[in-house]
Amino acid sequence: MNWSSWAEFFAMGGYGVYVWGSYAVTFACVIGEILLISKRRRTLVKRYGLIHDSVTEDTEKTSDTKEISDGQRDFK
Amino acid sequence: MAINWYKYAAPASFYSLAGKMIPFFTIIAFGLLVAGLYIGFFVAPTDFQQGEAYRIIFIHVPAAWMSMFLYVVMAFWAGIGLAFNTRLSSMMATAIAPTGALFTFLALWTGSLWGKPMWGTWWVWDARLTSELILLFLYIGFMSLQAAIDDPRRADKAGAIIALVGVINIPIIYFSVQWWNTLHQGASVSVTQAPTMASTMLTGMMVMVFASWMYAIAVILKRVRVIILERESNTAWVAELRRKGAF
Amino acid sequence: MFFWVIQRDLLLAIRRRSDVLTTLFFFVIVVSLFPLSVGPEMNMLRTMAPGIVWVAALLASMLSLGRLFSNDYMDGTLEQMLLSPQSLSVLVLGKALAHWLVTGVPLVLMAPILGIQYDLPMDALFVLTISLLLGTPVLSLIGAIGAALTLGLRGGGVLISLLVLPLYIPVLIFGSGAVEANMAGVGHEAHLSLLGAFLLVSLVFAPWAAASSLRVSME
Amino acid sequence: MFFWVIQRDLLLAIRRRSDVLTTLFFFVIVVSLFPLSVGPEMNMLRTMAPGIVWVAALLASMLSLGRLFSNDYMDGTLEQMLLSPQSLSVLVLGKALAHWLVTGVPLVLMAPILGIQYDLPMDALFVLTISLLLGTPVLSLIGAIGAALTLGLRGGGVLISLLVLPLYIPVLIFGSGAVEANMAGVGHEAHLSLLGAFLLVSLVFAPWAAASSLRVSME
Amino acid sequence: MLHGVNLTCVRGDRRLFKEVNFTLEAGGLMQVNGPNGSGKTSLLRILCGLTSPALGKITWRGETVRALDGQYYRDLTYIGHLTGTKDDLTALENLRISSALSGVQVTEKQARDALAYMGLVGRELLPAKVLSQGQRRRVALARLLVCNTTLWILDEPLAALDVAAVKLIQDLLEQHLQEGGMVVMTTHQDIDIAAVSTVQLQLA
Amino acid sequence: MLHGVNLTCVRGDRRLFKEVNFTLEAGGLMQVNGPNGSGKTSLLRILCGLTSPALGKITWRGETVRALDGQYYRDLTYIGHLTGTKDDLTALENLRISSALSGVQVTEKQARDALAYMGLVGRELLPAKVLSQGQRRRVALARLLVCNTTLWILDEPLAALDVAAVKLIQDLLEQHLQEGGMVVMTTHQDIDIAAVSTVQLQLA
Ligand code: HEM
Ligand SMILES: Nc1ncnc2c1ncn2[C@@H]1O[C@H](COP(=O)(O)OP(=O)(O)OP(=O)(O)O)[C@@H](O)[C@H]1O
Ligand SMILES: Nc1ncnc2c1ncn2[C@@H]1O[C@H](COP(=O)(O)OP(=O)(O)OP(=O)(O)O)[C@@H](O)[C@H]1O
Ligand SMILES: [Mg+2]
Ligand SMILES: [Mg+2]
Repeated sequence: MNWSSWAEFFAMGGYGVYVWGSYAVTFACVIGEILLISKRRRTLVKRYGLIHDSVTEDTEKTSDTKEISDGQRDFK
Repeated sequence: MAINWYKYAAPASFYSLAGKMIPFFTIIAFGLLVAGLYIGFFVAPTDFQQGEAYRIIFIHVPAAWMSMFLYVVMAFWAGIGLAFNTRLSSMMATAIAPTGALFTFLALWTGSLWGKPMWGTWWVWDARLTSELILLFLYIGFMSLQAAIDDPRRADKAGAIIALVGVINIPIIYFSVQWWNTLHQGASVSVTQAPTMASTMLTGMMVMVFASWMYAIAVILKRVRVIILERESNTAWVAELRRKGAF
Repeated sequence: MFFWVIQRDLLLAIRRRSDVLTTLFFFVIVVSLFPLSVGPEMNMLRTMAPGIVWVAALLASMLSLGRLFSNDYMDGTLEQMLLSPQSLSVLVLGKALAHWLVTGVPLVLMAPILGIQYDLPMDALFVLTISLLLGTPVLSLIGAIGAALTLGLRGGGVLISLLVLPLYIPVLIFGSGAVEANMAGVGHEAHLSLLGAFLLVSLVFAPWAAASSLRVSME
Repeated sequence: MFFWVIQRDLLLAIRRRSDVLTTLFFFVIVVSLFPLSVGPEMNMLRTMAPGIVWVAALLASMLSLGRLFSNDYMDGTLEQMLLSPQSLSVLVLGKALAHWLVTGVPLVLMAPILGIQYDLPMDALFVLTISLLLGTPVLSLIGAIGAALTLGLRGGGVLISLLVLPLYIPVLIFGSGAVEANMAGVGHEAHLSLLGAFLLVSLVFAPWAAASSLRVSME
Repeated sequence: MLHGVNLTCVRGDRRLFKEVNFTLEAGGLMQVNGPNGSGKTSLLRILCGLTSPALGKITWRGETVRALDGQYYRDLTYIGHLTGTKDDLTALENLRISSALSGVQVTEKQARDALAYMGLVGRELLPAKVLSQGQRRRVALARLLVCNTTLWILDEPLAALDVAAVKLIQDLLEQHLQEGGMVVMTTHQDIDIAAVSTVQLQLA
Repeated sequence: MLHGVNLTCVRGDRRLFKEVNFTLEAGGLMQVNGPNGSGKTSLLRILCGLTSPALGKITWRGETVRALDGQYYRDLTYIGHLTGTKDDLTALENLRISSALSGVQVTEKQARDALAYMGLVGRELLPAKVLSQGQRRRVALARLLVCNTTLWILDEPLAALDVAAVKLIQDLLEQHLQEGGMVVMTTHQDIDIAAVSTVQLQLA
């Protein structure tokens, strides 16, 4: 065992800033990466949840003729 | 529905396979990480030249190795995707890039933090450092190009071309930088290495390298699953998943 | 109106995040090229650093000028802006400000990190950042005049440089001068207050000049 | 066919003389900015000279890349080229060569004059010119890949830089290295022959890679 | 209200038209006809004040257009060959922002309705660059629905539009004219628009 | 000669058309009809091999188009929404160079004749940027007169053209069809072209 106390451990022989700076940023990045992927996935799943009901219509969407005639409702 | 099942089969089955593999790699990565950190901080002795600062090695070297290794893997998958038009391999390449860039950044970051106490400066224009910096640019170029293109098919192919051109260039860059630097002999410092590395140090380092690999695999699989979902959103099998709510 | 312009340009920039990032990385890459080309001696690099960072900032800001009006021009939006009841100068000021937010601010934030690569002392890093903070908006404002004048001319991209670089020179001299003065221990206040003066003057005159240039270019 | 492409691009360049001139002036201005920004010490400037000239050449050549395909893309000519019975690689080679003739050659001719400004010895001037003569075509060829990949992407101009600059680095290192080696009395032959090798390799591969990129971009 | 007096347009060494005079009253439609290259676009740009005529002047409510500036532009909507549609913005954003730039704030609801009227339901959130030629023009023309200007100057508004859309535009113009608006337009297609008064201006 | 088999086109998350089949023989005209955004342009680009279809294939003289490449392109002339007219080149240079790029060398005399036929006498030496919208399209269409390809694919060739020019193009197409050529075209205008056989392809 190299360390006689926690303080010594955190001091890292005077190089604490450098050593812990490296490790802290590394773990921050790793955790950040994981969180970002999870977030990307959650937004995706949420979006799918929203269009859940329109699945059939969504996959069968072929052209817009119908939509155009729908669209001709009075405006002004 | 005239959707070609053959084409969609691969990502669909890979999606669930990857889902099963992720926990496995995550657990191994975590175990190795704990072991590596334990060896690194509590078993490995103090270096007689560098004091405790050398303990940065346990993340610096894995990060530096992974950064280079992942680039090659990325270019490989991208090339396969370009040559055989297999979408899954292109998605793999896309998924690898951010992790590769992350490791490159970490190599630079930890290297700088190591350099300050050892060399007295955050940065020198040393050959190895410079080529690592260029590697970061290559990753970023790949990612920005893909981000700038909306059509995924085009993004895959364009990314593949730049990745392959980059991979041809990496040795050229590496050697030219080496030559540029040594010809000049300006900077008196270079990456110094502990003369004889204690075997526990080496063990700790290698354990951390394996931990990084496992982590990279897990995280890349996780990302590739999201990418598959995004890209295949209008296929029957995703619709099926959606109906069941079983992502 | 003014805010609509800024909001619109920022929206476009967000939609195209890569634009912002690529200007930034262009800056980073140019700064990193010099050691490769000049050689790695630290002492020499340190002396060159303020000059290089400033020249790179200037080039990065200049290169993105092309986009300031040309997209709006090509798709006819600019015609619509000329036909807008609002004052054109205000529109131009909005566009220049959005340009600075999108290209200038990231450079300012990035500069200290690059300074570290050149081993600049803490003090000098601070002055470098301040000088860029005062100087880059001037670049965007003056650049707007150049962009307006070269609108629709083929090869505009490089023509802008030609028109605008001479006007950038004072900013460059005082910007890098401030850092060098600081490193030489001479005091950088005079330089910085001159930069501030440039900023005020260009805030007042540049939008108006750019608006007139736009009208000329669109005839 | 090949010659038609070159002829056409040269014709366009002549019709738009300003393009050629502005690339050249950009080069001149960047080189001349440095003494302003770094300070006037002659010894230091002399050491920096090859590096600066090379970086400026690289930036000048890079900036004009945007135009390599984008005009043809926007007005539909490129579509026609893809539908041409001729091999696309040959067309691309033609365009890259025309680009070099229009942007590279003037730089090569201008470089010695700028070298004199930095007080480079005769010998070094000669090596500088030769290194540019070998290196600039490589820049145009590699640049063609970047230009093809970023075609039609907004912010393409700066994205090109990002893609292409890392690939330019070896050319930069050996180009400026040749001059520095000569000035240090070490001998520049190795550098120059490496530059020659780069040229050959890129002559063979770049048109092909750029042609594939074009097909991808036009999908 | 809109008068053109003695307008002459010279492009290069060619005089496209000379001494063009016209008067357009409330509810009036002016159709500018002529073969390709006869100067229709040039005339329309002159009317907008984007180019100045070689001779002659334009007045709006009795005052010279050049002197009015902002005042005139508050009454004017111009849609030319180029439509000012941003590739990267969605149809909805394009409409809202282009309206805002011409001084009209449009709520999301209004903008959606306008797009729906133009037959773009389901396309509101697509970036304009993936829209078809005709859809892009529809987005541009949707501005006519949300602006409340008197004078519309339209350069070939029907280009690239399909039959249904042509009918829509025709209705829209007729309604605008009925309400006392004014329209200046060019087109190579046959179209019959009912107006209080119609001026047919034939160029060369 | 030109067969489309089971063509399906997907853009974004939308399927524009599916299972489109057609056969075009010598002398045949195919008119692709459909409202804005129905996928006409997309189909034409697929026929040219500029985009690949999601499913299905195209054969030319019995061979798949992707495999033919240069061979196919020797028989094909495509004129799309964008015409490839260079702003800085004169009409004459534009015509000669665009022909040369598609593999046909045109003498100055031939080019002048073609431009004259398209009604551009006196405009040959003007740079394209000063030409009117319709004149630019005429320059682009002049290529049809000098190329000697069999298959013409034209996306809204009549856009921006005046009545006289529409007649010219109609005659030109009829002559080409008479001589055994093939034409695939879209248009929103009414036009009646006599052909050995006419396929009307209605999209959605
Ligand atoms: C920003 C600064 C740095 C960067 C970018 C960097 C980059 C790299 C790279 C790319 C490698 C892998 C090279 C290979 O395996 O061939 C590496 C390995 C290594 N680096 Fe660094 N480094 C930096 C700073 C430092 C510092 C300051 C030290 C120690 C004083 C150091 C010590 C090491 C050691 C011991 C290895 C392992 C060597 C080997 O495997 O042969 N590095 N570094
Ligand atoms: N510099 C110049 N020299 C000679 N003629 C010129 C010059 N600039 C423009 N022109 C001519 O001016 C005319 C411009 O026409 P304009 O664009 O107004 O036509 P248009 O009536 O809108 O035609 P279209 O129906 O084709 O849109 C063209 O005939 C063009 O040839
Ligand atoms: N990424 C996307 N997401 C959804 N829809 C898309 C996407 N890209 C293209 N589209 C749709 O594809 C269609 C493209 O149509 P295309 O240009 O082929 O139409 P067209 O028949 O030529 O119409 P026009 O008559 O207006 O020229 C448009 O309806 C467009 O909205
Ligand atoms: Mg017109
Ligand atoms: Mg179309």
